[in-house]
Amino acid sequence: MSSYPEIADKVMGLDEAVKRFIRDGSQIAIGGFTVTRNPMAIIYEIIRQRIKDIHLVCHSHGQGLDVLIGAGCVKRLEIAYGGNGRYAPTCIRFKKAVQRSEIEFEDYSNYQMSLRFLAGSLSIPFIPTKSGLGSDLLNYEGFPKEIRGRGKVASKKFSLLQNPFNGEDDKVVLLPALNPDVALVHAQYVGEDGTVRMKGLTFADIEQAKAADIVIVTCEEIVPRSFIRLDPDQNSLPPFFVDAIVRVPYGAHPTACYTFYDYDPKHLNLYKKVAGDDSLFRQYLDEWVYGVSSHEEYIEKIGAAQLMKIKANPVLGYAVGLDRK
Amino acid sequence: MSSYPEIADKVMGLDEAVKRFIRDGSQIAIGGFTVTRNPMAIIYEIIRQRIKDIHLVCHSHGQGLDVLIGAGCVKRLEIAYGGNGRYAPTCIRFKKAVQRSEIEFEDYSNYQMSLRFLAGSLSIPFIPTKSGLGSDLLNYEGFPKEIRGRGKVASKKFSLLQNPFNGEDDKVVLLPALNPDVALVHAQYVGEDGTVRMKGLTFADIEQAKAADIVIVTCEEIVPRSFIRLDPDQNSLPPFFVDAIVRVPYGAHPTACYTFYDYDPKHLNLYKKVAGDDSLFRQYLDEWVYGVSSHEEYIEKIGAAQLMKIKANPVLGYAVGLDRK
Amino acid sequence: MADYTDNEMMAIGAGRFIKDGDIVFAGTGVSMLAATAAKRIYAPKAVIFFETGGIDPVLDEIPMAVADLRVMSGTALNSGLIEAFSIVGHRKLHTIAFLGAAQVDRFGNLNTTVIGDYWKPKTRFSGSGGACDVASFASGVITFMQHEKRRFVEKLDYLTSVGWYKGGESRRHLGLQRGGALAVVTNLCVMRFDENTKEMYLAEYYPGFTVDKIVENTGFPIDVSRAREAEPPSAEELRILREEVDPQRLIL
Amino acid sequence: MADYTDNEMMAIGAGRFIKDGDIVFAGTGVSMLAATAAKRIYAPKAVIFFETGGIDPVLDEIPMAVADLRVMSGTALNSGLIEAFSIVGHRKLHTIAFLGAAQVDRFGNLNTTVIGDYWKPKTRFSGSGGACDVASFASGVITFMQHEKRRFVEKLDYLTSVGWYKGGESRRHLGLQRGGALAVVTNLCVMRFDENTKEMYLAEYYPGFTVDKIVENTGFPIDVSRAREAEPPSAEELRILREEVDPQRLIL
Repeated sequence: MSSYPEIADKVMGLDEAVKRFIRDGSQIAIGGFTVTRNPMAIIYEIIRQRIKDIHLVCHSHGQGLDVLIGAGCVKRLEIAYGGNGRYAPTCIRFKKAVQRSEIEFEDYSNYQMSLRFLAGSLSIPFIPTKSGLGSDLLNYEGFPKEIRGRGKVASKKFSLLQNPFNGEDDKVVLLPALNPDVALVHAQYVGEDGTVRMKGLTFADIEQAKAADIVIVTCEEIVPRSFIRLDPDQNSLPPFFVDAIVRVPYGAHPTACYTFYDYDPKHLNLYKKVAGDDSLFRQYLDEWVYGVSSHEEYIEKIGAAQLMKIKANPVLGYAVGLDRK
Repeated sequence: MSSYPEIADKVMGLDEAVKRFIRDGSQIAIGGFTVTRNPMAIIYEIIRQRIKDIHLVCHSHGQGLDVLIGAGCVKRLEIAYGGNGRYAPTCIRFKKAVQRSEIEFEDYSNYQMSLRFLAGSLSIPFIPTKSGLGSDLLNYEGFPKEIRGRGKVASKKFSLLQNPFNGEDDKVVLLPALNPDVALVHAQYVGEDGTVRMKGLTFADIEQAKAADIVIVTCEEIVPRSFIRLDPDQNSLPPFFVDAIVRVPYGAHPTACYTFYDYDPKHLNLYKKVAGDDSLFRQYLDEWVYGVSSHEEYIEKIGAAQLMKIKANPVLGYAVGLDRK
Repeated sequence: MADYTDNEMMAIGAGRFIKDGDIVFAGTGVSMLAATAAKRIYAPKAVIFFETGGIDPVLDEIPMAVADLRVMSGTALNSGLIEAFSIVGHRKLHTIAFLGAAQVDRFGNLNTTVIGDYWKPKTRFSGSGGACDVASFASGVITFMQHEKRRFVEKLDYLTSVGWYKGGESRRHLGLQRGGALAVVTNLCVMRFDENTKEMYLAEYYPGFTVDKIVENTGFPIDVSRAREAEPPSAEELRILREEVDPQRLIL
Repeated sequence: MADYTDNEMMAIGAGRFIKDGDIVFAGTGVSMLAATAAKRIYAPKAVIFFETGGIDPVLDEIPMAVADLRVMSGTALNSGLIEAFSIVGHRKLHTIAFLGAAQVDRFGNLNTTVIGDYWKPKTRFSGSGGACDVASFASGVITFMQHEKRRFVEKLDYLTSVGWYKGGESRRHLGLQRGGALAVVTNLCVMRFDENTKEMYLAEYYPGFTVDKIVENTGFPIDVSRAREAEPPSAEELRILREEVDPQRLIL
């Protein structure tokens, strides 16, 4: 069936990837950062399949986080930042969900969350930092006591330790490693051998993927083995970390994908308008998520004219002169 | 003087780099691994300037380590491995120095040393691992008690901790961070803006450079800013970590430099022959290090015919069909 | 009243703090303007970088988020979050961070998390992001604020990012080895911190604003004895800001 | 005597342990032959990688060190040491490591550091390198040894790399969650470890060698009750080894 024999057992559609690897209650890490390289296509598919009770682990996320929460898929959230740049200084559905006590949440900082993914990727149980000393991040626990130490919830938010290598009073914060059930990552390229190449900033995507039990990579394009192996210094993940590969051009829309397309100001402004109103937001989901049967159909709704506007200059990486207001 | 105005204050000769940044007793990390990308040219210059009492911190090193020890520059060594592939399963001068109690040494493993550099690069005081549990690495301290906690010597070789996030009896080894005085790295390219690009495997070079107070980069070539900035995903170190840049073609000889040249079997076999004999080794140093006034002169001694033999295929990265016996 | 906006005065006021060789950590909004203006006007050898990992981008167009593709274009290096935060705290670098906040207290501690009760908040904000981290590690932090009484408070609803903590030596006693709040730049003035007590004081008020107005809009007592009028932005500063930094007027 | 060398038999004997999907950690020398042979003969979907960070190289020429440029050519990824060691221990991968050693004990613990006193050694070796790490983390370790009494010892002069530690459940009690010694492949035979006691036993002796000779050359008592003669390398196995794996005869 697949045109890529070497990875035939890994290449699949969005629907199969979600069916096979994502369960109600899964702990999920999503790649990207605020308005860039969110794995939107598979997030929409998760919503369409009405996955529930997700435990989302994020550093700074925007569109993907917000639409998942808005659609009611998220029960539990570990987060450093929910925002979408100028389009939503605080993510709108995230804000509502916290204010209405609709989700359990635990606050960390970006570095703390990134270090927790790093620790998970290195198979070490925790990692020290000085970030957070004196902050209320260490005074308030978001999660209720009764869920501590269950499933993928850490037994403690953090632990303080006296640095054993320093005679002085020198405290460090130990952060528990994260090992999500699933990491969702959108990449520019996957080779026919399963090697992943991301271009531009990689955020904590690589640490998230290595920390996870299952890695689903959506990509703009599947490229020949000969190409991806010609300069392996540029590659991001070896094939054996990848469990599912889904080719989805524009799979990060309306967030950006370096060298392919910019974020879509028109769609993000539309989202901003609807997200503040429960009824409008339901209509938005009906129209843009539940109401489309595939990502191709979604892209068709965006329309060729808009795709041309956000098309990135492949050398500079972004859409030069794009009207971003 | 320099033809690179943007980095004029950083570009200098080997002699100046050593004079300005390396002292008797400095703690030094060297880049590369066994037979590859050792910063040999600057190591030879260190020997020529008769720097003493170096505290060398290594993971797996070969030629650079061995010649520095053989020349009597090293007082103290933290090491995982001293070997040179098939040319010296155990580095010969290193072996002699330990057997004759001529140096202080402390054994770690490769991962332990790499993690210690990583911790140093992240400005965290220590890092946990499970590697070493049950091993004599945790039973024997190499360094004498009286130097512990002085200068750059860690107060303890390691510390054991009960994992505070796990109820079970779950011990982890805490390793102290390394922050060397100086890191010496040989790279293929430095941009005219000071950006460093290494090709092929990077070993722990990047962590070592970020962990160090001073970074000296020797390179095969200084390349235009427009080249190094065209695809910054490929770069290894930003300019602000680099304190000195020395252009030294063949600066890693007789070790290899991916896409430029292979290791030099003829020279490594010569070294193997002389290293086992004190008198022959002194003659080797006289001829190849003290007796040459510059790396250009050293390369002239190697000769064009040999350089042609070890020349790498720039696409495959190594010298195809090289007689490596 | 002079012919420049609040954002322009703030960007220039903050940008003037930057010196050649500084490594400047920029967030979104005004901080993006201030960092870019600083590099183009006062400190051409400063390096602008972002928590997302983009180091020294060209910035031909102004980014609207720290993950904007424009922070990845023409950089020295595109790396990741861990690398970026380890740069902020690197002991060999002098790093200055620009942050924004919902609340600030007299010691320059910041809240970007929540107004009201933490679990049942009146208003939830984005959260720390990298703010707590850079506040912990940078050599100095400059914070942008709208100058309102409800934002300059006696007690933060949530302390997201540590400034001078409880004043005096308390920051160092926490175990944070350097850094602290350098300035708070508002739409009315520039506040700085006393060298010993680490309490906020009025350093410069912008032309057209009175010291009284600033005191009125600050929710805790401030020392105004060292206040002087700020230099207004020069024509050249404004030209660069308008024509080179943000010609599309996305933030200005 | 059959027409193959010790190294050939050892490479084939060890290579037969590798299964499709295994992630194979290879060192220098015979282990390089065994890994390459395994992939070309028994397990085409195995992935060979090196502690230096080279993952799945083409290996048109055999590397003579783990930092040889040939481990960087045509790989899936060129990374670093930290990445490589985190792969060895990754819970979703089945990783098999090939190691060499100067001494081994009955529980498969290894010494690659020193003979004699640690501080005043008779012979100093290269040290752990990555051996201690992969012995701690890999799903299984296969060790290559020259079969001599002074190398198969009751007590190691230095325990560099943990096998089954003190036998039984002792490895797990150390806190090492998986792995252990899978086999010791020598120039005479293949040794394996009892499922319960974790003691070394003779599993297969090569054609032409007697059980007695092996017992004689082993410095501790071994169970030989499960010994059987090994399958000699086939003509095809030898052809691949000689013509494809190491045509330059650098290691063979």
